[in-house]
Amino acid sequence: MPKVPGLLKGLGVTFAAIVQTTKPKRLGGGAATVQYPHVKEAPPTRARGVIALREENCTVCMLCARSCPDWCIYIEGHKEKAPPRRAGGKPRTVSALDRFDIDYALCMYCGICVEVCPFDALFWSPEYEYSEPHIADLLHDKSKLGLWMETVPEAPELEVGADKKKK
Amino acid sequence: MTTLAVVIPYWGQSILRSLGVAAAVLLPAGTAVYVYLFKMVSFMQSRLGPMEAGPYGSMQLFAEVGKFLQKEDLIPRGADRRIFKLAPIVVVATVFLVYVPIPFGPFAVFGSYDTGIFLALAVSSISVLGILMAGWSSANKYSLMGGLRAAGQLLAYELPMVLAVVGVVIQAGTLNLQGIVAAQHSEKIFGWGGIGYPYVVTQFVGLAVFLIAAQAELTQTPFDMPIAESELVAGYMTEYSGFRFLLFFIGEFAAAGAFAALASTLFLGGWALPWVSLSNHWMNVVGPLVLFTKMMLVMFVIFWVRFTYPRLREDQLQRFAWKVLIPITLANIVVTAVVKVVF
Amino acid sequence: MTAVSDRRQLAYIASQAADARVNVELETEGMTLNIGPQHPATHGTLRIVARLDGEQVVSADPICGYMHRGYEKLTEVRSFPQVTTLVNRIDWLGSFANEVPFILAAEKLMGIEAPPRAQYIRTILFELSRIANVSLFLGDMGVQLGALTAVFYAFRDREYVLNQIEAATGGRFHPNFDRIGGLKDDLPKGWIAETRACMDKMRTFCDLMEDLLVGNEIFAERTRGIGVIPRDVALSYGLSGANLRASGVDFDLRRDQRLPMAWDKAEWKVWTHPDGDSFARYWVRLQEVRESTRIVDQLLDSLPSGPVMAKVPRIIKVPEGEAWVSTENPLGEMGYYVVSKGDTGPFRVKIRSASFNNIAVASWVLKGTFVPDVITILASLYFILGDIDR
Amino acid sequence: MSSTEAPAPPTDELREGLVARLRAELGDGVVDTHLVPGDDLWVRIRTDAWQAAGTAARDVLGCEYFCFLSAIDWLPSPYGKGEDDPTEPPPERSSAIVQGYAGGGSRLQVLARVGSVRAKVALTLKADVADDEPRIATWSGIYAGANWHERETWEMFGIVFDGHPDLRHIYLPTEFEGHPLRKDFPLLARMVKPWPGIVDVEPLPGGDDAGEAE
Repeated sequence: MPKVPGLLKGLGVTFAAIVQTTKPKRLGGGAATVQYPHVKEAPPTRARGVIALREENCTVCMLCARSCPDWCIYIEGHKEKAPPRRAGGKPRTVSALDRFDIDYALCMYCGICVEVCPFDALFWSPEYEYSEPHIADLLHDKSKLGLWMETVPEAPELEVGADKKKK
Repeated sequence: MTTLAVVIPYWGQSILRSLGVAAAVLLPAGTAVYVYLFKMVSFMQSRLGPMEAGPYGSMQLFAEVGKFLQKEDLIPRGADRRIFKLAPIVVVATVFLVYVPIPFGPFAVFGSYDTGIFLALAVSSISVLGILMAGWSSANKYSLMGGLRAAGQLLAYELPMVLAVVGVVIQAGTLNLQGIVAAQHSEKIFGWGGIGYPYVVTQFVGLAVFLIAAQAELTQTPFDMPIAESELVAGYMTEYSGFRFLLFFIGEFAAAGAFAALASTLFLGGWALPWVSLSNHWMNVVGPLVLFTKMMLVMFVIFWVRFTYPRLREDQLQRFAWKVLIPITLANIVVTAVVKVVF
Repeated sequence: MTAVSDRRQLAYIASQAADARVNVELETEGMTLNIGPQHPATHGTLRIVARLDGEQVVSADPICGYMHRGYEKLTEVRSFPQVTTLVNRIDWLGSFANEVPFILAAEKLMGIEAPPRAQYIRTILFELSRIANVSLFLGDMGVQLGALTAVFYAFRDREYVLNQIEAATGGRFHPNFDRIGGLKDDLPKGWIAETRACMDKMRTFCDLMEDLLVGNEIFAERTRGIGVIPRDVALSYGLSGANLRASGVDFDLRRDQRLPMAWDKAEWKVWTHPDGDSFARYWVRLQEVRESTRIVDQLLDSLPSGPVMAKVPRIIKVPEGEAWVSTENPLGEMGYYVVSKGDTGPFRVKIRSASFNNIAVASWVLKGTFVPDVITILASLYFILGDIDR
Repeated sequence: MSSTEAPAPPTDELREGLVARLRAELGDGVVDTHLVPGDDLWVRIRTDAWQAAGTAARDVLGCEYFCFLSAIDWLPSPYGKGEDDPTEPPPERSSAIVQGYAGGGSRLQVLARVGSVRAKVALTLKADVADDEPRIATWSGIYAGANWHERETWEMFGIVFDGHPDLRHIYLPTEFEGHPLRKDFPLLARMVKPWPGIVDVEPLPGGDDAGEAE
């Protein structure tokens, strides 16, 4: 029937795990888990947590809403007169944003909108603690998306062999 | 109990004793749940286990009890109501009965019967009935299979457990547990009386088989076919919720305590300390602590095995019991008997 | 089941014959047991209608479709970038590996190839997602058999691999990092050193699994000789990946096929096992995770520098044509038959997922086994529900 | 999958050998072939020679590995992507049926792929299916894996496989009627909700005098 070493080795593995977990942290021990509310692990800079909107860049071209697979970006805008670029020039007609909602209940965080935006108005931020008791509150309007802007990190520099020119 | 300068009438003593047994059942079970089921398992799996309820999660057990109590008490429509309600009570009651003959001190024992060990083992096999009742009455295919598997398994492992104990009884010469503790306390190992003579020294085969059989009686991995969660969801306990599930939960851990107490009494010298005389009155206080630490040691091994090994299939399990354990214990009895007669 | 010359296998059949004689006299009518769709042993919503005779399975019929999302219909209304986000949700454990064959098919239709650095990074991330996927299997097989601690080690060590994938692509489970013509971005600073450390952790994890499960006699007792799938049955059902290699077929798409990826730049071994039983499948996958860590190490050493994106127009219109590309995904051979009529989205995409064939064999292999063996065999076939139902 | 490097004049003996052996076996059962040298091979089989083609592929060509079996509906979808502006008139969509590689005559085509593990090569077999009454012989007798694939193809395209042991739904609920993967089956998810991508920028109240509004 069973030869003993296999079974004993298994016990050895779990006992070593007990010793490893109970060893205090400074001796290199400690559990692999983190006590979440008290200690928070920072997600990597590129993590796709939430989409932030810089409103002044947006020209209501609606490319993001058109290329979103889940149809979860709702945009409404209007045209208005804007002061001319150079003094004495003709007032330009510029489209301004009325409503820019992203419904995070539908969003699948694929990042096509951030990538397809020609005016760099959308950014990724690794923020992830925005769960809501009511699912309707997941519809973030443009002011809330603006608030996310400060949580957007600097772009990390690239690995040593990467091509220098910015794509 | 006339030593405390106050005469306690007989009914007073029996109340004290029954309170003692209740404490003896619940306290080790409670600490076992906290230390092993919550903490040791988590350390094995490189996590910290419950930390929020009380300092280092110590109040977690009360939180669990509170959770179970406020859960809705469901009885499935097709269930056989009376048996469904009776099953957990049978299982828990038998565990209390197993503690009756186990001595915690010179006087701290509910009843010191001449056939103490025989009573403990006989009573521990009644819990099979409780499990079968639960499996049958839940009107659920998974429970039925769980119950039948439990019946087959517990009967198959009753025999090796009893045979393992016979070795100790031959060596001690008495069935009375107090007698076995006294025997282990007084004899010498080849003339040196330093730590008394715990029977594990000669009966290590008996202890190994006893623990394996205890693992099977508790339906724990590697013998947890009746509650094989990956097949039968929760075996015979599937339909139980709320207070009844809590009873099963207490029953399971109290049974673990009971078998640990039996193992430490039979093989590790019970409540006696080697250099302290048996009749010292302080032993009534120190004895339970000694036995408690030995129980914790034995339970560490039980739970250590439980969370490390995969489970056996029930035909392998039966084959292992009948073809391996029983021959080994019979051989052990023969050897013990021969050695007993020769020396 | 065809007999294998192993002594244990003959004993197993003899015991079955004995039971069969007993049942004839007892005339017990069978019981139909529904395993699933919510059941701990199925990775998702698979339901097995098993007709039992006592503990023995007379016939088992897997019923899937509880998670059918209709991907092939959805791809007809989406553009190519949108389909990549859709497609990495099929086998959600090794999800970077889903995007690669689809992108390669599109690139084959457009006649372009990703620059060498992109090919290397794609292969590295492919192997990382294989390690993440298969390491969960190594732990999960333990849970299916009752050993609770194995899966916690799997989750703990897999976390490092997922952190690496997230650091590079931004998403732990749905990286969406592949573009037609290359990758979305390059690797962040310090990623290579971090990944090397992570590979060492995975190797110690494999040794842990070796000690905890493979060496364990109870594990061997429960898995050797159980669910034997001979070579010809495996091929006829279209089994692929480790299930096929465990039945003794030396067939690995990474080696037997020329793809614009970097597998041929690293030397590694294809592991096979003659028995074809549940133990063989577990053992082959354990060796494959070790091989993957070696592949990643070698590719990290020889990672060329340069751009990660080829010259590709902004709005991609794939020229008309049909292409089939399949790669060795963690679960088996996953292939895409992409038909394009020259507009921004595909006209028809046939998604060949590995688990669909891997589970088709279940009704054949489960006949005559015990109920606990049903769980062992299903766990060893290792399917993911998204892969079956698409 | 290919293993041999195509030499300068792109001839691929391995695959041409396959086609030659198939032609020898089936005669005029092989209607048309399409060979991408060093890459892949498509062979169109006559509808009634489909079962013979299966046995030939397995026994003569040694393709014992069953990859997959499915179908293609060549009719362009009459609904488009659901991304058209409701205000403008619906764009007219061509309903011309144009088959892919190795041609074909009908709207529905069965598609199967089998491979040989030893020779490390695989080929795709196609066959037309009559538009009015889509029926074709089953392969479940030849390749055991075809059983499930044919059930899925029947359920999704409505092609009946004669001789299939139990042709029933595999994914969809039993009372589901209609064949979803046919192009004329509407994708309701895109019908129900208006497309948010329609440009919704209301012009200036005074009309765009400067005339360069988007």
